[in-house]
Parts: sequence; structure tokens; C-alpha cells
Amino acid sequence: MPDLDTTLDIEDDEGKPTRRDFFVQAGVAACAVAAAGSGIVTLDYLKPKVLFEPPTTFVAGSPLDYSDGVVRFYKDNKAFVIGGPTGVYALSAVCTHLGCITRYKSDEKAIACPCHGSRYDLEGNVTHGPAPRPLPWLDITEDAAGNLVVDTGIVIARGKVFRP
Amino acid sequence: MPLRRLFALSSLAFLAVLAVSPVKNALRPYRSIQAQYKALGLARATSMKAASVYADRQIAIQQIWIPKFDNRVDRCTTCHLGVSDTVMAGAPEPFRMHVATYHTPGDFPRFGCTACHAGEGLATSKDDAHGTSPDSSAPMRPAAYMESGCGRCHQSETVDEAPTLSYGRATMAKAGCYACHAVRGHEDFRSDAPPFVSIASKTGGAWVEQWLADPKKVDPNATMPNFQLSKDDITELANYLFSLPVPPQLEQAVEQASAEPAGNSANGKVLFRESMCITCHTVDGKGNGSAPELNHIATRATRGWLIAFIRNPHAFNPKTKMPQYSFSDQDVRDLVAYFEDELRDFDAPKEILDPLRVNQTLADKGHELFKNYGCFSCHVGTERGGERFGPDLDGIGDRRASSLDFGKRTDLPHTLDAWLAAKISAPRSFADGLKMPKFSFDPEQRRAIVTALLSMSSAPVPEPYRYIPPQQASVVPAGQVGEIVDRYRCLSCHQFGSRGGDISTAPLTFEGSKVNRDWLVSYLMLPTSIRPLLPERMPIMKISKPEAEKLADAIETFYVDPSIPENPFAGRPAADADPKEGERLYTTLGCRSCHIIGSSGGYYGPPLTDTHTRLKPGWVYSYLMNPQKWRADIRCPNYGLTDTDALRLTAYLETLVAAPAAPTATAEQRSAR
Amino acid sequence: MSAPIELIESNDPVAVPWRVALMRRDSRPAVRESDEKYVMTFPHLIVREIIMFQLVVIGLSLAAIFFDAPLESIANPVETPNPAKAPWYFLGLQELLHYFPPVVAGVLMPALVVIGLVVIPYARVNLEAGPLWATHSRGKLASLTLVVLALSLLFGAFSCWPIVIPTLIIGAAMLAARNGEQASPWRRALWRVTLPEWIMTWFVVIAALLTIIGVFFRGPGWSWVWPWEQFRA
Amino acid sequence: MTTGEWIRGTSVYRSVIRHGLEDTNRNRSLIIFENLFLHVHPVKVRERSLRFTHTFWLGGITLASMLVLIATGILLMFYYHPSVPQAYRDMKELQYVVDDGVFLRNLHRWAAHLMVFTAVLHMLRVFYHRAYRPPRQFNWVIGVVLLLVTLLLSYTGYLLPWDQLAFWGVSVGTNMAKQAPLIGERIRFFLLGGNIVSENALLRFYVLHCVVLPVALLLLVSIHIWRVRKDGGVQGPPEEGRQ
Amino acid sequence: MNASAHARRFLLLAALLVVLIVPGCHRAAHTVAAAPPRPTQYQVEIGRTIYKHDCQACHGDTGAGDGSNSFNLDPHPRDLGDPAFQKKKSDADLADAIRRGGSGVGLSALMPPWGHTLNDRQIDAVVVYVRSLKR
Repeated sequence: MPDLDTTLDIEDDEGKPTRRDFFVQAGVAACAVAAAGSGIVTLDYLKPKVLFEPPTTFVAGSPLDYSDGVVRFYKDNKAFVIGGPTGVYALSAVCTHLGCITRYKSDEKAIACPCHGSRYDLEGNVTHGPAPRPLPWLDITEDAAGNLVVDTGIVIARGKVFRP
Repeated sequence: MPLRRLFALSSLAFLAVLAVSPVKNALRPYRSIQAQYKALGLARATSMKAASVYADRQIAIQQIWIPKFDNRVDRCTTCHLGVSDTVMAGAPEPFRMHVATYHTPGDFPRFGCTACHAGEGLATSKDDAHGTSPDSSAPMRPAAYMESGCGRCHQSETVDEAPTLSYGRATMAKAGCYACHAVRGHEDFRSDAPPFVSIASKTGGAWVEQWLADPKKVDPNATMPNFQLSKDDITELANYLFSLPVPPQLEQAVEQASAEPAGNSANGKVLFRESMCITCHTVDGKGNGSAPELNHIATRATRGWLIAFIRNPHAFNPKTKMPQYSFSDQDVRDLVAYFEDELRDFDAPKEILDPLRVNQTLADKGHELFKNYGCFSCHVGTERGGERFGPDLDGIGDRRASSLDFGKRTDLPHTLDAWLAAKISAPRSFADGLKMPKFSFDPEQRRAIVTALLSMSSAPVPEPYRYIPPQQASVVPAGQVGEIVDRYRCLSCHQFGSRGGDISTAPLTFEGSKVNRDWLVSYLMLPTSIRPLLPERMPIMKISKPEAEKLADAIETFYVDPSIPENPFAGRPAADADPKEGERLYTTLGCRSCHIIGSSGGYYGPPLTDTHTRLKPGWVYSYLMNPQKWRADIRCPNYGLTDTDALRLTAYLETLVAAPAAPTATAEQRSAR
Repeated sequence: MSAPIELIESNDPVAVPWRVALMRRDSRPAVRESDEKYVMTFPHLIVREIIMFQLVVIGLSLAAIFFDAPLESIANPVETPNPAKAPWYFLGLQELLHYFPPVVAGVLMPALVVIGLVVIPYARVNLEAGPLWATHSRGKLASLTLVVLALSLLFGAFSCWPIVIPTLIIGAAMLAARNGEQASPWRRALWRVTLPEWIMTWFVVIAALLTIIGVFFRGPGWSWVWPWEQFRA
Repeated sequence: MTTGEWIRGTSVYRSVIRHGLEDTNRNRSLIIFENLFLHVHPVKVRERSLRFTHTFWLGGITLASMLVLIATGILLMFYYHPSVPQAYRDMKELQYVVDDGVFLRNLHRWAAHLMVFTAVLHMLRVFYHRAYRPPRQFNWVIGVVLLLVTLLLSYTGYLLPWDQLAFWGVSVGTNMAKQAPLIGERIRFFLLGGNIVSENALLRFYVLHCVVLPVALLLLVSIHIWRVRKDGGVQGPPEEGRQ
Repeated sequence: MNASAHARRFLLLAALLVVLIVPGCHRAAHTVAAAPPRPTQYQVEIGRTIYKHDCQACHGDTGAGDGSNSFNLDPHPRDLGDPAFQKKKSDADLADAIRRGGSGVGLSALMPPWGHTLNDRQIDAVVVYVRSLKR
């Protein structure tokens, strides 16, 4: 490309816009679009298109397994499924204080957090300690075979028990 | 070119080139396919609610992730969106609902797609996912060999609902593939091929040469493949075989037998029939074909050898399936006389059974050939080494087409299945100097074997997915009873638990709970035909009374099933055991279409005329409740009888007693029939 | 330069924009007057750099769009692909391994090359190099011929023809350049080549030849194939 | 006052861009020496050095491909796990799932080849132009080291996809290293983190490829370019009659 | 610099853009063909296996009703290959007859019910195979 060595006669471009200005502007504009586009495409690139995460739903057995006072802890899903006097409900087992996993104390009929001593009753209300909010209630439905399906991704209104 | 213009141009080209990949992305085919699915779903949906599901669909890559199953990720459902959607039954591909099989469409989250169909599960474009390019690393299983997918997890010989795979595995075992090729699970395989030690006393050089040239031409039942030997090779091998020393006791037995006087051919013919030789052997195209054809038996072996062999087959070939009949010396002479009169090749040259004069140089060359072709793999002798002669077949189903040597076969498509099919039908066509012999498989067998081969994976599927049906206990009593069982080779035809042959339809695993002892003793001594329609029948082996009693006692003691009640009527009201009601059921259920009582009924099932004499009531009842429980391939349908109905039917059948004067068929009567 | 220096004192640097440098007579730097034309870096150089960068990206992107980076099947420690080729820039080395024992081809030769490259600017011959035949002597001719023949014999002993043949050709070219100062333009050009350039050219030709052979002419079992012959891995 | 002018008047703008936009030689100079990245350049350059045949832009192309490699390499790291067999699967994921993944991977691979290629050509250009002479001797040595680092970078990157090509390329290469007398075995053991090409080797190569060697390369490149500037700019072909 | 020269230059640029982009995006022309649902080979195969095992004894190899067990059956087994019969019965009818037997659908009890022995999937496969017996 021998013309590359042509010197730029910058000094005499003053005055009204010329063809030369147009080329410079077009080039700069194209570079700007390319830069902005690369930014957007990079963001799109960084957004995962598939996830390898465990499903948020799990099957918690038959509703008949949960008579009043039965508490089952699902370790993998970090949830309690509890049989109450009127039906079954599910509680998140993640302490609302700093995210430790709470445990059920069967002798005290209470849910306790091992990290900072928060305590909840079986409906998830805070009875003691630093926890700022009660444990959230999780969505609970029934599948075709009549088993309970808990979705840890959906929080429902407190007190909404599942009646088979 | 002025610099400014160059700058403008290169900047625009820069922008354009960088835009290509994102544009390409936006136009990926799966997006338009998902849009089409949405449209199709909206058109097919029958309710507003169903339609809204389609309307709300986001365009996104779909996947089935199974961490427990090799961390499998199948994105097939990105395009095959309707695989488990009943709305899409019969829809055009790629949206059609999956055809119903044992695992589909309900089990997709457990198995995914590539577990059965192979292909590249991670891919999101058609060609990559299906592996359609010739050198693809993960091609899909062709539809013709689909059942090889079943075999990845189902590792038993027989797989229900996979007939081609099961046939392929059975054919491989029968053809003796495992004798040369190591395959997981078949480490203990031993060929049934006879040892050579007695060949010099059995037959002649001319016959051996005929046989080596093409075994199937001499005997269509031959399992030995064609080694495509040259004339010189054949002569050398024959010399080697005849140079092997015959063990003295066998040689003596053959010599003695050949010196015996001739027998009575007519008696032999009768004996041949009643001994049910064609249950295993074939004569004139009749017979099961699991043992050598006997049309030209007298041209295959010398008289002395035949007599000595029939008297004690196990001395000549410890692995033979042939029972040792308790024939008298005269019986055997008669049989062989019949062979010599009728079962011979009258066109064969006279000297076909003349022994070969051994040339030691040729014999040594023959020995080299013998080793070179791995003959010792099947014909067990001193040569056998620790390793299999041929290459391992484990993982053959996972070989990439690009790693295969197609050699001279430029006519083949570059796929694994085409390569395997060609290897099986013409193994030597790939290059010179290959050793694998030619098996004469028909196209059906070839397809079945390729299916079985494609099911052989390099690494087994993880534990929860590996399925091997539970093995039934298969105890064979030792001691005297064991000797009897071995002598009459009961296991050649009958199953004991998971062991034994499948020629007989009567497994002996729970025979003790099934039949009455006295009937069994008389049956063992003189078997009668139970299912007249079957060509395979129990041969009359002239079992002596003490032997029969010992065997029957052992069967009554060991081969029982605790789930079969001794007396099904115990503790039931008398109305449940009402034979009248049972008889009515017998008529309305249409049992007579298969069974005979008295003189009327079909011939398909066993006659029931002597039910009480033969069968125990507990068995009849248990059988009626669920026939397939006792043998999966029982043809008698499960009528879904209630407990009471089954009892009533049992009560009726138990009223049927063989007439006391019922003729115990003598040999003469049977053979006259 | 013996005129007395006139000194002006001032506290206002704006009003008196003079700088003064005092130096000893014998330590003046030799300043060469230059008529080189200078231009502003921006935009003259910067724009060229931008265009160069864009052209590189355009070229690479086109390659990336039309040619996929190779990806074979997953690593399998028990199945060696045949041929197992290293990346192209190592294929010259791999080709050498075909001829020489590993310790020579894999260690000695690369080490010599690296050391050779490092010492280039410190070797006198490189710094002063005039044309090889600017001075002649019988000794130079004899020793050059000897070295070329010795190298050819040494590599010939390993039947490493990709080294022997360039060695002989370059040796011949060196001899052809002798007395070429007044000859045809072609030979004059050869005459101007310095010894270090001869050696470097020899090395580059061999390295390129070995790499080309490794990339295009080697098939299964490192056997010779022609690039147009299909071979299956 | 237009919005543009207002923006240019704010103190924030003025703290970032210190000079006006008028196209004067003063501002052109300021662009160069007020910018960290551009100030390796002098404000004025010899016009002769702009000629294509002066350097054939080989050093520049090498640097440009290095920049491409850094940009694409960082992006690729977001989707790469240096473990077996996930590394290989990540290649497939780039191809099948990640938008533009395959483009970035291709770009990275071809830029790596280009960089090795132009670095070698650059070295030859410098040699034949006799640009290694004093005062540039040491910069030549740095250049040789840079070439080695470039080769090592390319080579360590070769293992990362964990495919057959990678595995056997690295097996052959490390076995070559083993041939070195006395310390060969130990070098190989260190390089692979074991006796066989395994997950340890993958992790080591990953760290070398993504941290150790790039840092070394960046440092050396900085010194290399800085020295070019300090030694009087790029040197083209030797001029007739000048030493 | 006149307008037409400008336009020419823009056209040139546009052409360059097209040339660069088009090869990158060969969009697979995917059309949804209206193919009627047809049984897979697997279904036919499964159907054949079951037919050979459970039906052939009476209905015969070709479905003509001439199986080895058929000679003394009265009424005679149905000729399954009869085009008129094939036309008259829907797939559901055939499946029902197999499932509930002759007595279940008001025909001869000699055809037994298979609903307790075969599952729906297998019965569907048999129906597919029976359809293939049509003469």
C-alpha cells in the first residue's frame, strides 16, 4: 500500500466541512459503533444461556406422612416440611439473619440457628435472637401421583397451609 | 490511497466484520424452530389454557441435565420440543411426541435422549447434534440398530422388548465370537467345539479337507466358520490334525467297536425315532438344528467311532451337549447300522474315510497355520494361552469412524455400522493377511449382531443405570444325582434357575412344586409327548428305574418354590372349590382353544386330560393366577382371574384323572404314529 | 569560539528566555546535523497504528469466521492419534527428532539456537560485518569450504537431507559470491551479504524447510506423504 | 451555548481532557504526552519511519495480536474450568451454547498463531536490518526472551482444550524436555505436576498460561517498547554510508 | 464531489457489508413438512415379536387365520389380512379386541383377552403389526 506514506495535509483543512472531514467522521463513528457494539455483545456473551443448577422443586412424599407435629428436614433443598394442625406447610431453613442453615430441635419443638442463636417457632416466627424476619413459607403443591411438591423458589403468604 | 479514506474504509470493515458473529448468533436455526413450535402449538391447542402455555414460551436453549448419569447434558429438546407433549402426538418432526416405549415419554428426566439414541447431546445445531458429518465424533444410532441403545444399560443376554439385540447377543454366543474376542462379562466363555484328539480315529483325510474348505457346505448346522483357506493350507492343516496322537483308551474303544458284528438297521431306525434325536440334530431338514446334521453321518465318521461315541460321548468331547443314552450294546450297533444304510452320502468317494498318511513337514506347517489362525481358541488343546486371540470388542460401539481402518473397502460409507456390517459379512475384504474367518450370517443375523456390537461401550454406564436382571439360584445337586444329571445332560435342554439350555419349555427350577413324583418317575423312564405341537421333545434315554427315582426324589426335594401352596384349598370355603363353577369358567374363558380335555380342544397347549395325575393343585392354582410369573414367554394369557375363580378352575381341573387303563405308550406305538 | 561569554542576569524567566549551558571543551557531544523531516506523531503515526490494528483484527476475524479452531475428540491417554503432531511452530523440532537422538534434537540443538540468538549483538563479527568477500584470503576460502563439507558430512551421517541440501546450496552460493563485486548485479547482491547474514539465512532456510516438511509432508508413523494424498488419522 | 459546549465547560470534563479540541500542533503534542498509553511515542517522529518498508509493521502486528489475545483470553476464562473432563466440555459449551463463544475461541487461536509467526518475522527483520547493534543489544536479548515466552504461551494454551491434539502435543513436548541431561526428568515432573499428563498438568499449564507467562510477557513487552523509544525509535534498514 | 459519486461510494460500502455478513449466516431453511404419523420400525418389530409369540399359533404367519392350532377351532380365527376387515375396524377397535378378548367385545371366547398379559404399549405395537398384514 504505497499511498500509506502520503502525508496528511492537516494544516489546510480549515473552513467548511470537506470530503476529508466526512471520512474522518465516518471512520470515528464506525469505531464508536464497533466499540459500543462490542460492549453489548460482551455483556450478552457473559450472560449464561444454560444453567447447571439443581431444580428448585423437590418431592416431599405423601401428605399423609405429615400428621400434626411431624417435621422433616430436607438437607439438599434447605427446607423444612411440617405437618401442622390444619395441613402441611414448608419453611425455608435458611436463617434470615446471616444465611446459616437452621436446625430443628425436637425436644424443644423449635427451630434454632447454630450461628448466632436465633430461634424460631414451628411457624417460622422469630422467638429469640438477632433474626430480623420470620422464616419464609414456601410454595407447596401436589403432583399427579398425589405427592407433595415444594418449590423453594416461590415464597407464599404466611399461614397458607396445604390441605390435601 | 489517502490516509483518511483508508481510515474510514478500514473502520467500516472493522465494524462489519465484528458484526458477523452476533448476527450469526441471532439467526441460529433453533430460534426459528422454536418459533415454529409455538405457532404449531397454538394451532393444535384445544383450550385457551393450553394455548397460553405456548404463547408464553421464551426462545431459549432447553436441556436435560442428569448429573448422576455421566453428567449427561442433552439439548435435543431445544428443537425436539414436543417429545413429551401429548398435543404433539403425530406432529411432523422435529416436534413429534416420542413414540411410546418402556422408558418414554415419561422417563426423560431420568434417561435423557443420548443414552439411547447417542449423538452429541451438548450440540444445539442439527448437524452437530445428529453427527451427520462422516467423521463426526458422536453420530446418532441409525434407526436400524436402535436397540443397541437398550444394550448399553441392559447387559443381560436377553432383553425384553429388544428382540434384535437379544437375537444378536444369542447369535454371537452361538457363533463363538467370544472365544476369540474378549468382551466384558464373557470372560468364562468356552466354545463347544470338539477337541481334535480323536480325529484320526474318527474320519478320513478327504473328509477333513472337504470340511476345512467350507464347513457349512458339509453341514448346514456347522458353527465353524469358513477360514477361506488355500488348497495348500488345507492339506497342511489336515496333515497336522492327523499327526495328533489319539489317546489310547479312545483308540482302543474305536477299534473294538469296529470289530463288532453288524446291527439291525430296522431296529436302529425305530430307536432313532424314539430317542428323539431330531430334537437337536437335523435329518432331511427336520429338527432343531442345534447339533450336527445327520443326513450323511455315516460318511462323516467311521462305524467304529460312531459306536464308541454313542456309547460314551463324554469321553470324546467332555463339553458336548449330547446325553449318554443308556442303550444296550446291541441298540448302538442297530443305530449305527441304520446310519450306514440310510444316512450316508451315496455319491461320496469310497476313500473319503480313509485315514490320511501324515507327511511330517506338512504337518509342521499345518501346526503353524493352526496357531496362526487361532484355531486353539475354539478347539481347546495345549496351545491355549491366557489371552484371547482376536482384538477386544469392549468399546467397539464407541469407536469413531475416523479411527477405523477401511483398507481396501472404498465402497463403504464412513460409518461405524457400515464398517461392522462389512467386517461381519466379509472380514477379509479389508486388507490382505487378515485372520478372521467368514461366518455365513443372513441379513437378519447381521443386523442383530451389529446391534449387539454397537451396544458394547468402552466404559460401563454408572451403577444405578446398569441393569442386569436378578439371577435365579441354579443349584445342581452333587453326588449321585449330579452324576445322573450330567450323564443325561439335562442342562442341555432344561433350565435350572439361570443355567441351562432353552430347548425345553419346562424349566426344572420349580419342577418339584409342579408335578407329582410318581408321574415324574414314569415320565423319566418313558417320556410321553406333553405338547404335541412342539417338534422338540424329551428323548427316551432308557433311564433305569433306580436312576429315575433318585432324580425324581431330588427334584421333589430341591426344585420347589415356596410361593406355591401345597394345598390351595386349605382354609377356603367349600364354594370356592366348586368344580361345577370351574367347568363353566373353563368353557367361557375359551381354554379349549388351546387345551384338549378328552377329545376336544386345540393342540397348542398341553392336554389337560390327566391333570390330577400329572400336576399338583397348588401349581395349577399358582399358574392360573399369573402364568408369566413362571416363565416370561409362556403363551397362555393371563386372564386376570380372581382368587376364587382360579380356585374353582383348579378344582375342576383336579377332577380330571388319567383313565386307569390309559395306555402307557410303548415305544412301538409311538414310533408307529 | 574564544569570544567572552556575555551573561545577563534576570529574575524573570519570561522576559529573558535564555538557557545557559556550560561545558568543558573536550566533552562536547558530537551533534550531527540532520535534515530528517519530522512529523507529528498524532495523527500521522497514531492513525496508521489504528488502521494497522483494525486490519489485524479484520484479518483475524475473517479467519475466525471461516475457519474453526481445531477441536478433536476428548483426550484419551490410551489412544495415540497417528500422526501425533505438535503445533506447527514445533514441527521443525519434531522433524529433527526424526533424524537425531532426542537429547540432540530436543535439547542440544534448541539450546544452541537460543544461545546463538542471544549472543548475536555481542559478537564482534556481527557488529562490524562487511561483505564476506570484502577481504579475501586463501585461508578464508579453505576454512569455509571445510566447514560446509564438515557440516554436510555430519548431518549426512544422520541422513538428514533437509539440512544437508540447504547447507550445500548456501555453501555454493557463498562461493559464487566470491569475486562478485564487479560481476552481474545478481552476483553483486550476493557479494554484499555478510557472514552473519549467510549464517542466519542458512538457519532460517533449514528451520523453514523442516517446519514445512513437518506440517505438510508427514503422515502416519511420521512417514513421507504428499500433501495431496489423503491419509486417515 | 450548545450542550456540547456546556459539557466541555464543566470542571469534570476539564479534569479529564485537559486541552481544547482545536486541531493545533500543541494539542496534538498534548494528546501524546498526556496519555499513559500513547506516551511511549515521541511527540514527533521521523517521517521516514512511517514508511511501510521501514519495519513492515511486524512489531506492531505482533503487539496488536497480543492485545487481541489478551482481550479474547480474558473473556474465554469466564467459561473455562481447568479440570478433567470439564475443560473439554467447556470447549463444546463455547461452541454450542455461549453466544459468540466459538468466534472468540477461533480469534484467540488464530491470533496466537499470528503472534508467533509475526514475532519470528520481526526478529528476522531486525536481524537483517542490523537493528540489534549498540545501543540496542540488550533489547535484542529481551526480544529473544519474548519470543521464547510467546512460544511457551502458545504451547501452554495448547493443552487447555484437553482434546486429543492437546494431550498428545503436550505429551510429545514434555517428553522432549525430559531428554535434557540431569535435570530433564525433574523439569518434566515440575511442569506436569506428576509423572503423567493429568489434571495436575492441566492446572499448571492453566496458571502458567493465564497468570505467570502473561505477566512476564507484559513486563518484557513494556521494557522492550520503552527501550525502542529510548534508543531513538524504530530503526529501519541501514542507510547507505552510515554506520 | 457530486451526489452520484457519494451514492456510488455508499453502494460500494453496502455491498462490502453484505459480502461480509451473508456467508456467516446461512440460515437453515427449515420447513415443517406435513407428514402423516407413521409407526416406527421399532414398533413394527415389537409388534411382530409379540404376534409371532402369542398370535401366530391361531392366526397364522400371514394373519390369514391358518395357524397350526386353528384347524379344529370353531369359530375359525379371524382372517386379519382381509382388506374389508382392516377397513371396518379402527385401531381402537383392534386394540380393544386384543385387550378384552372375544368375549369382551361380544365375539367368540376362543380369542382370549390379553389385557393382563400385554401392556397398552405392546397392544398398540401389535395393532401396528396387524395393520401391516393387510393384503
